[in-house]
Formats: sequence, structure tokens, C-alpha cells
Amino acid sequence: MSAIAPNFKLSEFIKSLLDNIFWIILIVVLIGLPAIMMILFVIEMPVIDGELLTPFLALTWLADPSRILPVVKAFMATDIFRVMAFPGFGFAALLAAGTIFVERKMMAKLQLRVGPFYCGKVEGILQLMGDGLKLISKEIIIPAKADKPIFWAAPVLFVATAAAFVAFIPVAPGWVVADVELGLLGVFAVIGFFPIITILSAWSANSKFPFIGGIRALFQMVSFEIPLILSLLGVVMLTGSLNLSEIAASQSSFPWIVFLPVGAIVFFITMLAELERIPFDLPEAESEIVAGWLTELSGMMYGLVQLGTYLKLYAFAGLFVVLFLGGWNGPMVVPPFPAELLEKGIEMGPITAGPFPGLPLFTQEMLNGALWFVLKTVTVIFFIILPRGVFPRIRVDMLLNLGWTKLIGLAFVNIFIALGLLYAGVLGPGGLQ
Amino acid sequence: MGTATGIIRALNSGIKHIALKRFTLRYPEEKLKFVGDGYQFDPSTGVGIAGLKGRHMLFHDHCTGCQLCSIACEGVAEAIAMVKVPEEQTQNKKSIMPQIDYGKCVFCGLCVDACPFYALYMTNDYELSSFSKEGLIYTPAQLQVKPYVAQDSEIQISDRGATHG
Amino acid sequence: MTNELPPGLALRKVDERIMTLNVGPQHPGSGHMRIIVQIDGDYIVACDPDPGYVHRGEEKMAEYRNYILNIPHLERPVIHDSCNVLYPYVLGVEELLGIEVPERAKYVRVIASELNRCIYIMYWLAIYGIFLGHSTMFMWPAGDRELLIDLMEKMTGARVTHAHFVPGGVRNDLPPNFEDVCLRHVNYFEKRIKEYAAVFYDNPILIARTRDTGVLSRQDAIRFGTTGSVLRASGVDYDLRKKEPYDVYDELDVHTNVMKEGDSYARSRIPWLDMLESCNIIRQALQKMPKSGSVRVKLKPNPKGKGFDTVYKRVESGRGSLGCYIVSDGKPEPYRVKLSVPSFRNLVALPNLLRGEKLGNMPSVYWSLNYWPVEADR
Amino acid sequence: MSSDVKTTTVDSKPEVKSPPPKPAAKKTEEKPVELPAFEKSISDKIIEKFGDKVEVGFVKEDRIRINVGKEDVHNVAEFIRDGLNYDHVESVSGVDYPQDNEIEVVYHIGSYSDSSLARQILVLATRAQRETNPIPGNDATKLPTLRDVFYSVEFHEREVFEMLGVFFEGHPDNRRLLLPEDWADLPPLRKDFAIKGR
Amino acid sequence: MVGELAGNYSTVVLMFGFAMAAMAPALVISRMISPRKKSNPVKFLPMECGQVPTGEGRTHFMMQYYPYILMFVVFDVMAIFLYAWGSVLLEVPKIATLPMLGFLAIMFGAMAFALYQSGRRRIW
Repeated sequence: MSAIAPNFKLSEFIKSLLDNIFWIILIVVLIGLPAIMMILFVIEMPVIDGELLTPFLALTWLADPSRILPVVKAFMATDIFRVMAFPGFGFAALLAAGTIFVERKMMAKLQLRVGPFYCGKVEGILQLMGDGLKLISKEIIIPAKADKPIFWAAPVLFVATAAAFVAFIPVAPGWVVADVELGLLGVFAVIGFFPIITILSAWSANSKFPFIGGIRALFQMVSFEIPLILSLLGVVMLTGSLNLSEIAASQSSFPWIVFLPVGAIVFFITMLAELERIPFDLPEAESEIVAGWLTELSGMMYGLVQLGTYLKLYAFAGLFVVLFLGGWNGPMVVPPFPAELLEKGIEMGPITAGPFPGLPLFTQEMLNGALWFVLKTVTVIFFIILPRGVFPRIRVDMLLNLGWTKLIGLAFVNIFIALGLLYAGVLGPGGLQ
Repeated sequence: MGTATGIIRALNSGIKHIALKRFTLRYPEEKLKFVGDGYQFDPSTGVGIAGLKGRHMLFHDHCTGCQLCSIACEGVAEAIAMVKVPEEQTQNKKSIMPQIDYGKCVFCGLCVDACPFYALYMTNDYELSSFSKEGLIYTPAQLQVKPYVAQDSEIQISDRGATHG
Repeated sequence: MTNELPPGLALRKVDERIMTLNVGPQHPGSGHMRIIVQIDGDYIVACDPDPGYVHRGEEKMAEYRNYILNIPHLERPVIHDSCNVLYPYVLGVEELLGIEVPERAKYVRVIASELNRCIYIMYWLAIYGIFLGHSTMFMWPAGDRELLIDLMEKMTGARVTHAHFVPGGVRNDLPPNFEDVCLRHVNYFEKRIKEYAAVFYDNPILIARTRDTGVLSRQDAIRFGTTGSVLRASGVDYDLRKKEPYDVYDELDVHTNVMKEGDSYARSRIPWLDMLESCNIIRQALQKMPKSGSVRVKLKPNPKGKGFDTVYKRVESGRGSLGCYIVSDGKPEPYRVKLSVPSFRNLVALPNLLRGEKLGNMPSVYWSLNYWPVEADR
Repeated sequence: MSSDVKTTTVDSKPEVKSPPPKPAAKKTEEKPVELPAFEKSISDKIIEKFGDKVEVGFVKEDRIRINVGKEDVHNVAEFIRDGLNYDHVESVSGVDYPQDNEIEVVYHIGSYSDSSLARQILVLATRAQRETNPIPGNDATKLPTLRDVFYSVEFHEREVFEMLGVFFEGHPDNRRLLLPEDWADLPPLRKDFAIKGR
Repeated sequence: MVGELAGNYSTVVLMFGFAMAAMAPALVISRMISPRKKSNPVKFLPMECGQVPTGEGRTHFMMQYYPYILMFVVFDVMAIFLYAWGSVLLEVPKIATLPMLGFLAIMFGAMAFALYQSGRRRIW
């Protein structure tokens, strides 16, 4: 045993776990319970059905679906649910985790190897969890002369900014965290934050390689922002709206990629660059500048940056789907909700449950929309992942040259295609849509 | 347009490979099959017999304790030391035999070439890892044991790529 | 020297913004060496290679061991090319001792040498791929190399460090049925490496990345004394298998691959073409090889040379011409063994090629020089 | 003073003993019939140009050895480059001869540009005085550098400097190359540097 | 589009805050359960490939592609300005497109000139 990990002692490990449990209990007892008491003392408890809500009543309701379902439904209508779970953070993090797993397995298959295999019995499906546990239990090393507050804050800010980006993506009709009129401009504003966080993290580490990597990231993200913005102008012109939900809804008959393939290609390439994915992963070019701006990050800080990266990947893929592939639009494939479940409930021999009056938590349109959206997003993610397997990294000057000459030129071509389509009457008020 | 064609060719080749078979040898479950029983040497012709240079095998009834293997190893890895063995082995008047430290051995097989009495061969066993340095030192008694090897995986080539079947 | 500095670098106070980067020894893009590069922004203004992190004194050790026992040591500098790095030493000892090698052994040596060349180049290619950020090009060669390693292991009994060539032939005969397996594996191997073209060699991004970077002109290639693929990529038709055929290379049809450009792309393409050529040579050798016969001359124990003598032998290894200078003073041990290794010779070109180059070109130029740090340090 | 000693050693070879190199050289010289013609013509050209400043070590198939004193080595090398079309140095090896109190530096010179010389290796050997207690760079163990003649010797000469302590005068960059920065022992390839336990 | 309240964007801020609140504990927990050994000060040196770091990490460092950043400052604003036109294109009369085309031409010309200049002087 000692040969494997000479400094590992089971007793110390158990002791550290017990210590943590002790501190958590202590904090909960000393701070959490008094806080709850104070809150209960201050706020007015709701009166439901003529009765004051007490903890006893609440527990009774938990057992009764006909009473708990409306509460769940009401909760689902709140912003908190949207932020935390469905179109917001939870959903995005789930898709991001799936992306990581699929990426590893797909790269492995393309490269004729196995990939994660042993963790979780079935083709390494629990590998991500294992990696997370490893990252969270690794020591975080802060370089000696680093600017500590910024260095600590940068990974968290990175995830938070990526999450703010996710907030704009509509998943199904009506299901979007921030349903704002100027959604597209909001997206641009949020994208503008990423280079700042990158350069802050790189600058605060006080090391050469992160510094060069941060500058490269700055150049890359900044110079690809103009092609990114210009390539989406065509869609906005055809739709006449900046609201992402409206843009998605406007593609009920044709996705815009049919009319604006040039813009889609330009946006896809700029997307790869903004995501720092191969062939544009210059800020992390490991053979030149060790790991770029991630060099000094260790342990969970690195893990957070990875999480942020994949959240960003999901958000960009979702943006591509919304803008060019028609968002949630697609043929209705989800069957309607069985009506007898509402009236009779489930009858399984002696046991009868229901009826469930408030049951369809999600409407048929919403399920169908989410299904199509996820399918399209996964396809786009596949095409984002694929270049990693077949392309080498390019160089800074090539990248800038590509962004500033070719892509901007193509973006202008795209604008004129959109104008031509509008004024030729193919699209627009008198045209197809 | 050459650029676009090249990019599409590369993407196509990548997608094509997703359908090919995996080539990885999943080692602890599959083990490669080797030629023969291990590297052996025929002193009469001076030519070896092909085989894997794995762990040695010592034939106690042939070993005379002449130290030639130890002398050969001195210039290479200094892995072989001659140790006293009990008197039961009749062939060996000096009652010394080689003991091999696999922490030092480089598996070059020159000791096998040096042995003129057909006493030292190599076998297909290569799984010698141990938790301690002492566990890597094989005494003459341990070297006498013929190792059990279950190695049956071979490279198989088909239209859908090569695999370790 | 070969690259002019960009004009802006001639600014007066340019020194103040020059950053010194230690690329190596613990760097994903350096190998076991250190390249001290001084960069001004994205441009390298000076480069100083600092090898020696894996210096083991093989030449000194060789003076203490006799001619046979040196064999496992002298193949250590390049374990992926261990047959070829041993080859000139074995040839030299044969000349010193006056040994005539059997015909079949010569063919076996040629097959082993060519297989080993492919194994080395696959490893090199894998690292070239990962240096350019192409992870697939790391995995494919590293996997397909297994086909040939399997052959070598059937042939010599070891997967990497073979210790197979000895003065007077090779150590063991081929295993039964080896010819068929070898042919099958080599044919499949050739099919596989041809597929690298679509993903790697014809990839427009790779071509744009490596074309016209690190250009080594023909005159400079000769002046720096470079060798192997670096030399042939600069338009010098020089391959020892053809120019100074050893063993049975004069009976085989060897084609030399030469490219004129002298840039990183040409330097990386030449080894790939060499591998295709090696497959041809192996097939020819398998056909022409005597089906039976001895493969090793029996030597006296502790052979010694005849008085004072020197010999210098060269072979074409996976990286280029590899020479071995042996001084014998009539004792069983060599008086002096000097390996003149191609990596060390190509290293001279590195500072000259990197000066004025972009930082992003550093890994591709460095590794396209076919540099193997362990070999250069010996 | 030290250079005087050296000159006598190499140039006037008959009287100074140096037992190892002599027999081999003599043997080849005594059988001129077997000498290959092309290689003989090259060595003759060098002899013709430099007379008895150079000594032909041996002429074998594809290999010619020229022994030369240290003050002539630069001129001979220039002639080899300009007059004989040899264009690069393949290897620079130092050999220590403690019994002669000399260190021999051997240049193996080849040619890429002349296809008739593709097989040929010209071995140019010169000798430097050996010090019993070497102070690399500051003692009499010095040779003129050939870097201005053959650029390719640059790293090789640096290696010989640190491995045997032969300082190459005129080399622009005579720094440590392979050995660790804190190496303070004898130059390791000298014969009096012994490996531990051997 | 007109008269939209800034409060509509509160959900974005909420999302941002939630992500921060959810992720900061990960760092805190990691800090709590991971080992912290201060025995070796070399560990805390910045990465320099195994060598002792020399020089400052934050230096005067000039990237040669600086003109692109300058161009970005100008053209990013212009690109966003195009959106004001693009989003109401369906409602405004067609004649309003002509000045926009002029604007596009000026922008394109200016960009081409800037690119030409930046390409001519490779280094600033």
C-alpha cells in the first residue's frame, strides 16, 4: 500500500471528512437555524384554504399530488426555476457535461482508441464525475506574486459570464430566462466580457506564459467579434427583430440557413474562434506557450474554467440553432398528454393514484420544441467538436488575417444577399414569410 | 476552392474513421500472443531461437555455476549475482547459481547467449511488477518455475480496420 | 541569418520589451532540451538551444566494455531507432575484426533496419502532430506503429530495445512464418499511412501553417552539415543507402525522396515518403532474401582487434546519416567510440532557422529538424 | 613554449615514439599497390600542395586520413574546402592519448555538393598538447577553430571543448553544451577520468 | 422594442449572480478538503519550464498585431450601428437603404485601407 501513495493515511482522510461535517453542522446550527427562525418570525405565513400554513400542513401536502402539483407548477413559472433549472443553469450544465463526455468518446473513436472506459462500468459514463472529484480534491496553488483577489475571482466570473450568456437562449416557445427585446445585442454585450476576464486572469498570475496566452486570447476574441456581429446582421434584417424568441419563431417554415448559408459559415467559424477550439485554440497552444492563460490555474479553478468553456459552447451552439436552424421549430413528434390520466389517474390493480388535475407540467408544444432544440444543438455541437479531430492549430497572424479579411468580406457578402432577397421580393412582407 | 476541398476531405476522412474498429489493446484483459516460448540460444550453432525476451528460466540440472552469465551481465546491467544454493542440486559442484534482479535487468538476453550449458532461457512472462525492490529479485528457486502465461490476443486485419482480436 | 528580421525590430529601444522564454526542459513543446528564445512580441529575435539534459556518457561507458557488451548500451541513445543507431557500430566492429557476414543475415538486418526506421518516423510524426495541435495525428501513428512493433517483437524478442545486431550477423533467425505476417502487416501499414494525407499532409490549414516557415536554403543545408530529411528537403539528393550502400542495399532498388522547398512542410513530408519507400524496400528484401542459411558467424568470446586501428562507418538512420568512429588499440574494449549523430548535426541549423520566425512556428520548425534530444546528448 | 613541443610531436613523426598510431599508418603505406586510385589522387593533391607539413595516415577505400600539425590545420582545411570540394564536417571527435601526452582531434569531412565525393570521408586529424591538470580554456590545450571554414563544426567543437578540454581559439561561442552547469571535475572523456567502480 | 424596461434584464443579472453563488462554494469546498502544504516555496513560483523564473511576468510586451485592436475600437461601434438600421429595415422605406449603402461603402473602404496599412507595416 505504501508504495502507491506513501503519504496517504486513511485515518487522516476520515478525520478530514469528519472535520468538514462538524464544521458544516456547526455553521448550520449556529447560523442557519436562527436565520430560519428569524425569517419565520418576520414574514407573514400565507393562509391557504382558510388555514394558516404550518410545517405540519406543508408536510401533508407533500404526500398529496393534487395539492403539490399546483405548487410545483407555480414554482416552475417563477424566474428562480428558470434560472436554476430548466432553460437556465441546470439544463445548460447538463448539456455541457454531456458534451464533455461525447467529445471524449467521439475523439477516441475517431482516433481508433477507446477513451474513458472503466469508470462507471458502461463505456466510462461516470468518468466526468470522477474527474470532478479529482479536481475538487486537488490543491489550489496560487503563484507567489499573483494578484490574489483577481486570480481567485476570474474562474468564477468566467462561469458566471457564460451563464449570463446562456440566459438569452430560448429553448422552447416562452421558455427563456431573459425574454428581452434587444436579446441579440445583449448577447454581444456578454461576449464582450470574455476577453476582459481572460486578460484579467492572465495578468494577475504574474507569469510569462499566461501573459502571452491572455494577449493572444484578447486578440483572437476581439478580432473575431466584428465578423461575428456582421454575420448576424443578415438574419436581423430578414426578421426585423432583435428578440431571439421572435427570430426563432420567424423560422417556422424555413430556417435562415437556407437563404444565408454564407452567414452561417462565417458565424460558425467565428464561433469556433470565440470558443478557443481547435483549430483556433491559440490561447492554449500547448506546444508554444505551455497551456496559455490556463497555465497557472490548478485544481478546481481549472475545473471551473472548463465548465465555463463548455457552458459557453452550449450557448453558442444554441445561438446558432436559434439564428440559423430555426430554433425549436420542427414537426410535432411528441404525443399529446393522455387525457384519461387527468380524469381517472393511474390504475394498477389494487393501487389507484390520482386523478392529477394539474398534471401536464409542460405543454405538448414546449416538449416538442425542447426536443427539437436539443436535437439541433447536439448536431451543432458535433460539428463544433469534429474539427478538433482533423485540423491542426493555426497561427496568430493567419488567424487575424482570416478574421479581418476573409470573414469580414464574406459577412458583407451575406448582408448583400439578405438585402437582395428582401428587395427581390423573395422574402419579407410580400414573399415567402 | 482547393482550400475548401481540402477541408471537406479532411472532415470526411475524420467522419469515416468513426466507423472503423478500435485498435487499442486493452491490456490487463487482453494480452498479446508471442512467438514461441521465449528467447533461447543454441550454443552449438551460435544462433538464437526467436522469442520474447521476458523473465528468465533457470534449469537447475544444467547449471554448473560457471558464472559466465554473471560476467556477461557485468558489462550491461549488473543484474545477475551468483548466490549459494542448497547442496541438493547434484549437477552443481560449486553450488552457486544466478540470482537476477529485475530492477536492473534490461532484457537484452546476452546472459542467455553466454550460457554454454543450455541452462538459462527466457520466457514469455513480462509481468514482473512488485511493490518492493526486494520483490524484483528472483532467487534460483523462483527462476526454476515455469511461468503460466495466458496470452492469446493477436493483431487481426480486416476491411474495417485492424484490431487486437 | 537565413531570415531577415522584420524592419521594426531595428528600433532603438527594442531591448526593453524583449522577453526571455525558457522553452524546456519541462515544456510540452521541447522534449528533453531547453531552447532559450528571446521574443519580441510574436517574433523570435534570438534562440539558443541548450541540450544536455539527458547526457549519459554512452561514449565513455563504451570504453569500459568489450565489443559485444557494448551493444545494449549503444542502442540506448535512440531506443525507437535502436537497430539503426547500433548499425554503424556493428559494421565498424566487423571491419575491425575482419568478419564476413552471411548473406541471409544481411537481409534480416536490412528488414529490421527498415522496420525500425518506420517505427521511429511514426513516433516522430506523432509528436509532430501534437506539436501542431493535431491530436488525431498523435493517436494514429502511435497506434499504427504497433503493427511494426509487433513485427519487431516477433523478430527480435523485444518491443523497443532490440539488441539484435551483433558483429557477425544477427542474434536469432526469423521465426517461422514470419514472411507472411510481415507482408500482411506492411501492406496494411502502407494503406494506413496513405490515409494520413487527407487529414494531415493535404490539410490546407497544415500547409498554410508550415509552408514557407523556417526555410533552409540548399547552400545553408550543406554549409550547416545537416543530414537526412532536413538535407533532402532542401534539394540535396544524398541518401547513404544509395550513395554508400552497406550490406545489401546495392542489390535493392532504393528511391530517394527529394524536395526543393526546404521549409517545414517539405521537411515533414520527406519522412512520410521515406516510410512508403521503406515499405517497398521491405517487400523487395523479403522477396530476395535467401530462404535458409546461417544468420550469425560464431565468434570467439571477447574478440579483439588487430593492433591500433580506426574505422568510421556510416548508415542512413531514421534521421539521417549516423556515423560511428571506433578507435581500437588491440584490447577487447574499444579505445574510443564516437557516435556522430544526425540530431546533433541538425541542431546547428535551429538558431539560424528560428531567428526572425514567429513564436507559433517554433514547434513546427524545431521538430521538423528531426531532432531527437536523447540522441544528441548521448 | 608549449606550442614548440607540439610541433615537434606531429610534424617530425619518425623520431617521436607514439606507439599506437604508427603501425597502422606504416602498414598501409608499405603496400601501395592496393591503394584505391581515386582516393590516392585526392591524398596526392594534398601532399602536392602542402608537402611534408601533412602526413597521410592511411588511404583505404572511401576513407583518407590526413594527419596535420595544429598550426597548419586551418590552411589544410581551407584547401580541402576550396580545392577539393569537401563542404561539411560530419563529426569532430577528440581522442585522448595520455601516453603521448597529446589529445587528438579528428574531423570527418564529407561532401554533399560533389557527387563523386559522396562516398568519401576525409579524416583530418590534428593534435593538441595535453595537460595533466587541465584548466579548460586557460591551459596550453588549444587548437585553432575550423568554424570559419566549416560552419558545421560549431556545436561539435563546443562538445570537444567540454568533453576533453580542448579550447578552440577563435570559436565565437565556446560555452558549455552538454554537461551540467556546475561540472567542476576533469573533462570526462579524458582517459584519467575514471568511472566509479571500474 | 421601444420603451423596454431595464428591469427586463434583471434575469440576466440573476443568472450571473446565481452562477457565482453556485460556483464559489466549489472553490471554497475544494480549498477545505484539498491538501495545503507550504513546505516547498518552489511550488509557488510561476511556471518557467522547470527553471528558476527570471524577469517579470508583467512586462512591457508588444504584440505586433496592434493595428487590429485599433481597428476593432472603431469598427465595432460601426458594426453595432448597422443593427439600428438592420432591425427596422422592413418598416422603413426602401429609399433609406441608399445612405446605408454609402455608409457600408465608407466602412468597407476604411477597413480595406486600415488592413492595407497594417499589412504593410508588419510591426508597430
